[in-house]
Amino acid sequence: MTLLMLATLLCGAGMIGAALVALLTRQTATAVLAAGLLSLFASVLFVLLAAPDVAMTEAAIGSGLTTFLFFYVLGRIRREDKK
Amino acid sequence: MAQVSLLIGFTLILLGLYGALTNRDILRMIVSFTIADAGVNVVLVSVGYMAHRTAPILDSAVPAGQAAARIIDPVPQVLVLTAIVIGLGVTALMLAYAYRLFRLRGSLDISQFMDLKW
Amino acid sequence: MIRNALIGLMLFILGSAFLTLTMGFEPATELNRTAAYYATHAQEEVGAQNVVTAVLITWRGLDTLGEVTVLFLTAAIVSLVLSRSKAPKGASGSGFLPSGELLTTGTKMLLPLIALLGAYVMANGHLTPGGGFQGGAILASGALLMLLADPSRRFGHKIIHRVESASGLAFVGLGLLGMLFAGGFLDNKLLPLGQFGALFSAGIIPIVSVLIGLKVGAEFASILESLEETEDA
Amino acid sequence: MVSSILILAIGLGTAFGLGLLNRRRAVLALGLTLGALGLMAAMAVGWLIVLAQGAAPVEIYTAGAEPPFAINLRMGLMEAGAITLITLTGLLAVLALRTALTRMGRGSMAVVLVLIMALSGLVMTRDVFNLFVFLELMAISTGGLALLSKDIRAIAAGFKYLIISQLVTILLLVGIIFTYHATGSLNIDDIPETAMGFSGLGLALFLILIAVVLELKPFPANGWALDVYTAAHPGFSAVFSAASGTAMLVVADKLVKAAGPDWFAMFTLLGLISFIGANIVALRQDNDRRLLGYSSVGQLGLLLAVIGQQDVLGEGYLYVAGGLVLSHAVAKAGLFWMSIMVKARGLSDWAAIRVRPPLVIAFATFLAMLTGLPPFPGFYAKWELAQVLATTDRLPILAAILIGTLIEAVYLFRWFGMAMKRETDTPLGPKQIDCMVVLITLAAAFGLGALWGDLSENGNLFATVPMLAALFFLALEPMPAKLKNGLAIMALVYWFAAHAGVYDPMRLIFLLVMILGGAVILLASFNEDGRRVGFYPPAMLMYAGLALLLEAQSTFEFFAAWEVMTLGSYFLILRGKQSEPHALSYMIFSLGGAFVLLSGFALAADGVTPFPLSALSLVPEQVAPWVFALLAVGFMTKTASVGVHIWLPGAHAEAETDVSPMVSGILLKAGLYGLVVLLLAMGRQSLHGVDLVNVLAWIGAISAFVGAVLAVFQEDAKRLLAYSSISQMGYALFGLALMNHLGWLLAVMFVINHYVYKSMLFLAVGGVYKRTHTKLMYKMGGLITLMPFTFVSVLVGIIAMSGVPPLSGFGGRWIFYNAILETDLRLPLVLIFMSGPVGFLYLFRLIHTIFLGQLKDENHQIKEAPIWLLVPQMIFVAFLIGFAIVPGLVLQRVDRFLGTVFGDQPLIWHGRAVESAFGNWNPVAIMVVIVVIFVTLFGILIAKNHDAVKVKQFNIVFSAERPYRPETTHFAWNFFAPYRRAMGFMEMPLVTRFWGGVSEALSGTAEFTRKLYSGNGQTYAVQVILFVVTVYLIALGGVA
Repeated sequence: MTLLMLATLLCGAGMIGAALVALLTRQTATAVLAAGLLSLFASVLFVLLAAPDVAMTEAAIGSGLTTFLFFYVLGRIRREDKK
Repeated sequence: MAQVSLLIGFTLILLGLYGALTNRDILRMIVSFTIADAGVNVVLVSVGYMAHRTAPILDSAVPAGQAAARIIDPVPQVLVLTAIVIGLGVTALMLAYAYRLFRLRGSLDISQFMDLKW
Repeated sequence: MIRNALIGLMLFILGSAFLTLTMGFEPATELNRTAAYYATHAQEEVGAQNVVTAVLITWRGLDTLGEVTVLFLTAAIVSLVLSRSKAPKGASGSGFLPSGELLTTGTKMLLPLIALLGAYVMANGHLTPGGGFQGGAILASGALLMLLADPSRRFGHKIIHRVESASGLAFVGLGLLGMLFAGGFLDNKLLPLGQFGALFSAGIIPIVSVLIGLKVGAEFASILESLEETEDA
Repeated sequence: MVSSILILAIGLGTAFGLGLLNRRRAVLALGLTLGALGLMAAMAVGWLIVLAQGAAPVEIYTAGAEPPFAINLRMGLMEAGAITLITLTGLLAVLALRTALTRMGRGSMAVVLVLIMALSGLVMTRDVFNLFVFLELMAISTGGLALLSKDIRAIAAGFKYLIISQLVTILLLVGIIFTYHATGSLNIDDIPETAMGFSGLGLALFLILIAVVLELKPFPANGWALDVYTAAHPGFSAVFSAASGTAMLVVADKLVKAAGPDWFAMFTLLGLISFIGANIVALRQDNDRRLLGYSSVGQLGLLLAVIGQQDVLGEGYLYVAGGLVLSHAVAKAGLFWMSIMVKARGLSDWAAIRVRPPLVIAFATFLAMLTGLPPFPGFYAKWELAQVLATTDRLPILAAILIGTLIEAVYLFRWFGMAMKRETDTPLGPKQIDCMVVLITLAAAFGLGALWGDLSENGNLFATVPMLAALFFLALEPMPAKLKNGLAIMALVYWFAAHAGVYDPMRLIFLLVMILGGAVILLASFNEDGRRVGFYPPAMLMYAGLALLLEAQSTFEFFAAWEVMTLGSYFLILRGKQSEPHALSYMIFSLGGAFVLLSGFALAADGVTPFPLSALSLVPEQVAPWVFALLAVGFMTKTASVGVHIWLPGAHAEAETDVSPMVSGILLKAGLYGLVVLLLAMGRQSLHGVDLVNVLAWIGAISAFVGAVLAVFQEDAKRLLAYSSISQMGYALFGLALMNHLGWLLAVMFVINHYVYKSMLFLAVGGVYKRTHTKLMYKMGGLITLMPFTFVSVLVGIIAMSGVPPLSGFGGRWIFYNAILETDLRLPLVLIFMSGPVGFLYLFRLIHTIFLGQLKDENHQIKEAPIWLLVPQMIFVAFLIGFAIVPGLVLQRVDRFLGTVFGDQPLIWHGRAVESAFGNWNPVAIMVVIVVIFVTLFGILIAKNHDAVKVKQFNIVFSAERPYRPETTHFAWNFFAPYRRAMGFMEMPLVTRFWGGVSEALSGTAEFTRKLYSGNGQTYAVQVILFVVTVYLIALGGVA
C-alpha cells in the first residue's frame, strides 16, 4: 500500500516536474518532449490506478502519436522559418 | 490514494491553463492544452479508483461471479479512453491550424492574429 | 505582468474550487449501481472479459461511434485546412530528409510485425487490455514509420479513404442491424455471444474493435497524408 | 414512426460513405448530402407531427439495455421541434453553401453532415457524457466549417474557437465525472434536484452548467464567437446561430431542468446581461455579419433568461421559448443567407437589395420577427412572457427584456433605414438558388406566424380580415398603382360600411376618421403613376392595424393592432426622401411606447387571458394607478405629447405628400383613441396623492403651448404643420383630461377637425412642394394666382384651425371655453388660452408667406397642384363648411352618448343652434354674419384697388451691401425674429438634449465595451475564465 502510494507520488512529482519544464523552457521542442514525458508518467500512473486500458491508450496516443504530430509540424515550421 | 492523484490531476490542469493563457506562442499554447488534458484524464481515472480492487477484467483471477466485489469502476476508464482520443483529434486539428496560421503571417505569436475585433 | 498576476489569481480561485472538490471527495467503497450492473452483466449479456471494452463498445457504443467520428472529422478538417496547397508528386513535403538504407530496410521488416501486433490488440480487445483504439494507434505508428522511411512515397489515397469510409459505414451498419435484429442500436447480441473468453466470442465486439482499429489507423494515416502533401511555403 | 436514431445514422452513414465516391464527383456528393439532410428533415417533421398530435415522448434505448446502463435518447415535442429546425437549417445552408462546398470537396460536406448529426444528437441524448461527445463533434466541425469562407481571417477565428472549446471541455469533463461520482449514473434523468451549493454535486453541476452557458456565447465572454460570425461564410453562420444555438438551448434546458429550480436565477441573470450587453455593443457595429453576431448573442441570452424563468412560465414555457427560438433562428438564418448576396460588408451596402422587392420584403420580415412584432411567433411569445412576468411580480426582468429588445430594435431598424435610403457601389450578386433559400425562409416565417397565432389562446392575427387584406396587397405588388389604389379605397370604404352600423358613436367617430378618412386621403394617391412598389402593403398594414384597433375587445387584440399599425406606418414614413433618421426615431419611440403599454396591460391582466378592455375598470386599487400611468404614457407617445414629441416633426414633415396626412391626420388619433378607452374604463386615478388626470391636463396644456411656439419659428412649411399637430393633440389631451362632458365633446371635435384641416393643409403644402420643389416658405410667395385652389384650401384650413368664426374651429373653441369654465384648472388654462393667439401667428404665415407677396422668378411657370391632390382638399373644404353650418349632424349623437357616460346634458340642441349654461351658438347665424362682413370688406377693397402700386420683383436697392446669405434678405425669412428674442428660450431643446444624452450615453458605453473584444484569442480565453470565476464568486456569495 505504501509502496503504491510512493509510486503514485513519484509519478505525480515526475508529471508536475515535466509540466513545469514544458511551461518554463524556452525551446518549443523541449516543451513538446516534456509533454510527451508527462504522458508517459501518466500512463504509469494509470497502471497504478488499475486502468491498463487507459494506460495503453495514453502511451500510444498521448505520448506517441501526439508527440510525433507536434514534431512533424514543428519541423516544417522551423524549416520554413529558415527560408 | 485517489485524493493524491486527484490533486496531481488538478495541479496539471491549472498548470496547463496557466501555460495556455500566458504563452503567446501558439504551439506552446497547444502543448499547454495537452498538459491540461492529461490532467483531466488523471482526474477522471482517479475518481473511478477504489482501493484494494483490481482492473475491470474478468479473467481467471476474477471470476464473473465475484466481479462486483473485486473490480474497480470501469465507467471512468471508458470515459477517459474516449476523452484521450477526442483530445488527440482536437490537438491534431489545432496543430494544423497553427501551421496554417504560421504560413499566413510567418509567425506563431497569437497577438499577430487580431484582424477581427470589436 | 499585471495580466499574468490576474491570470494567476483567477486560476487560484478556480483551483480553490477544484480543491473543494478534492477535499469533499470520498472514494467509493462499493461499486455504484451502474458499475455494479456492468460488473455482473458483462459476462452474460456481452460475453466480454474486459469490462472496459464491453462498456465502451456495447453499452456506451454511441459514444464510441461519436469518438470515431471525432477522428474522422479531424482528418477531414485537417485536409481542408491544408488542402490549399498540394505538393507535386514525388516531392517530399515532410520535415524529415529521406532516410538511410537501414531505416528503409528495417521498416520493411518491421511493418508486417507492427500490423500483426495491431491486429492482435484489436481483435483481443474483449479479452485483454487493448482494443480498437490502441490497435488503431499501433497501425498508425506503422504508417508513420513508413513515412519516415520513405517520405517521398505516397500513401495509397484510395485505400486509405476506402478503409476510412467502409469501416465507418460498417460500424453504423452494424448498429442499424442491431436495431433490426436485436434489442437496439449497436446491440451486441446481434451475433451469438459464444464461449466466454474465446477469441470469437462476445457478439459483435471483436468485429467492432477491428472496425474501430481500421478506422482510427486510416484516419491518422489520412491526417499524416494531408500534412505530408502540403507544399512548402 | 421510424426510430429517431436513424436521423443520426443517416447523417453519419452518409458522411462516412462520401469517402467512397470519386474525388471529382463533387456534384454527386452535394446531391447525396442534400438527400441525406432532406431525409433527416423529413423524419424530424414526421416526428413533430406525430408528437404535436399528442403522442407521448418516445425513449430510444441503444445497445439493448435500459438507462442508465446504456445511452438512451428521447424524442419529445421540444426535441422534435428543435431537430426539425436544425435539419431544415442544415438543408438550406447546404444549398447556400453549395459553391464553397463543391470547391472544398466531399470532406467539407461530410463535416456539415456530422455537424447537423451532432446537433440532433445533442438535442436527443439523455446521457451527460454522450452530450460531451456530441458537443466536441459540434465544436470541431464548427472550427472546421469556419474555413468555408474565402476570408483568410476565418482561419484565426476557427483557431480562437478551438481554444475556447478546449476550456469548455476541461470544465465539462471535471463536472461530468464528479456528477457521476455523486449520482452513480451518467443519465441526466438521474441527476437529483440539487440546491446551488459549492461542494460535491452542487459544484460539479455548476461546472457543467457554466460550460453549457459558455457554449451559448454569453456576453462579455464571447469575442471568439463574434469573430466566427464575422469571418465565416454566412451560409454557415446561419447554422452556427440558428441550429447550434437552438441545440445548445435545448441542452441548457434539459440540464437545468434536472438540476432543479435553484439554478434558474443564475441562468436568468447571465441571460439578461448577455441580452442587454450584446445589444448595446451592437449599436456601434458597422459590419453586417458581426452585427448579426451580436444580435445572435443577444437573442441566445434572452432565451437563456427565458429558460431561467420556466418555473413561472409553467405550461406556457414551450410556447414562449419556442416562439422566441423560432423567431430568432428563422430570422437570423434568413438574414445571414441574404448577406451572401450582398457583396460588401457595410450596413449601407445592403442598399443593393433594393433592386429585388421580394428581398426587401424578406429583410423587413426578418427584422420585424427579431424585434418580436406581429404577426410572428416572437410577438405572441413576448406577450405571454410579459403576462406571466407581470403576474408573478418579476417586473424588473420584464423591464430588462423590453429595454434589451428596444436597443436591438434601434440598430436593426437603423440598418433597415440605411438599406432603404442610402446608396452603394457594390451591386447585388443575386443567384437564383440564394434567392430561393431566402424566400423559403420567408415563407417559413409567415407559416410559423400563422401557426403560433393558431396556437395562441388570444386569437390568430392571420385570421383577421384586415391582416389578410394587407397581405393580399403584398401579392398585388406587380399591379399598376392606380389599380391598387382603387382596390385600397374600396377595401376601406367596405370596411367602414360594414362596421358603421355596429359601433357606438364614440368609436364611430374614430372609424369615420381613420377608415373613411383614410379612403379620402388615398384619393390623392391616384396622382402617382407606375407601380409604386412598397407603398400599398405598409399603408394597408397600417389601416389594418387601425381597423383592428377599433375592433379590439381584449387587451391582446388592442396591443396586436397597435403594433401592426406601428409597423405599417414605420415603413410608410421611411418612404420619404430624407426620412431615414426620422423614421427611425418614430419607430423607436413607438416601440418604446408600445412596450410601456405591454407592461401596463400585463400588470392589469394579472394572468387573466384574454383580458377584456372593459375589465380595466376592475383592476384592483393598488395597481390601478400604475396601470393607468403606464398606459397613459404609452398613448401619449403616440400623440407626441411634450417630452416624447421629438419624433413627430421629422417623421411627419419628411414623409411623402400623401403619407403626411395619413400619419398626421389619422395616425395620431390612435393615441387619442387609446386615451379615450383608458379614461372611459379607469376614470380618475391618483398616485401618491397626485391626481393623474390633472397631470394629463398639464401635459396637454404644455404640449399645446410649446407645440405652437415651436411651430412659429419654423421655416419649413411641413414642419410647421407637424409642430402644430403637437399643439393640437395637446388641446385634445387637455379636453379629455378635463373629464367632463364638454371636455370630451371638445376632444371629439378635435379628432374630426384636426383630421380634416391637417390632412388638407398637408396635401395643399404637398401640392406646393410638388411644384416648387421646396418646403421652405421664404422661397415661395405670390402663388395665389398660380395655385388658386390650393390657396382656397389653405385659407379655409387655417380659418378652421385657428378657431375664428365662421368655420368649425370656432365651434371647437366655443365648446372648449364652455368646458374649461366648468373646471378649476386655472394655471394650465392660461397656457391653453395663450396658445390660441400663438397658433394664429404661425397659421397666418402659411397664407402670407406662401401665397401672398411677390412671386419668385423661378416660380413663374408653375401650375396648379395636380388634380388628384386637389380632389380630397375640395372634399375637405366642402365638409368644413358643411360641418360649420350643421355640426349637430355628428356632434349630437356623440353628445348624447357622452351624456350616458357622464350622466349630464350641458348642451341643449335647438335645431341648428346649441345652448349651454354660459351662452348659445348658432352656426348658421354666425355664418351669415361673417359672410356679410367679408363680402362688404372685399367690396371695399376692390373698390380701392386702383390705389395700389405695382412693384417689380427686383426693384430693390442694396445700399452697397452684399448679403452674406441671400435668403436673409427675404422679408419672410426669420419672420418672427422679435418673438424669437422674446420667447426663444421656449425653443431650447431641453427634451431633444435629454434624448440626445441618452443615446450618447448608450453609444459611449458601446464604444467602451467593445474594446473588450481585442481580437486576441488568448485574451478571449482569459475573459472566458474570468467570466467563469466571476460567476462562481457571485454565486458563492449568493449561496453564502
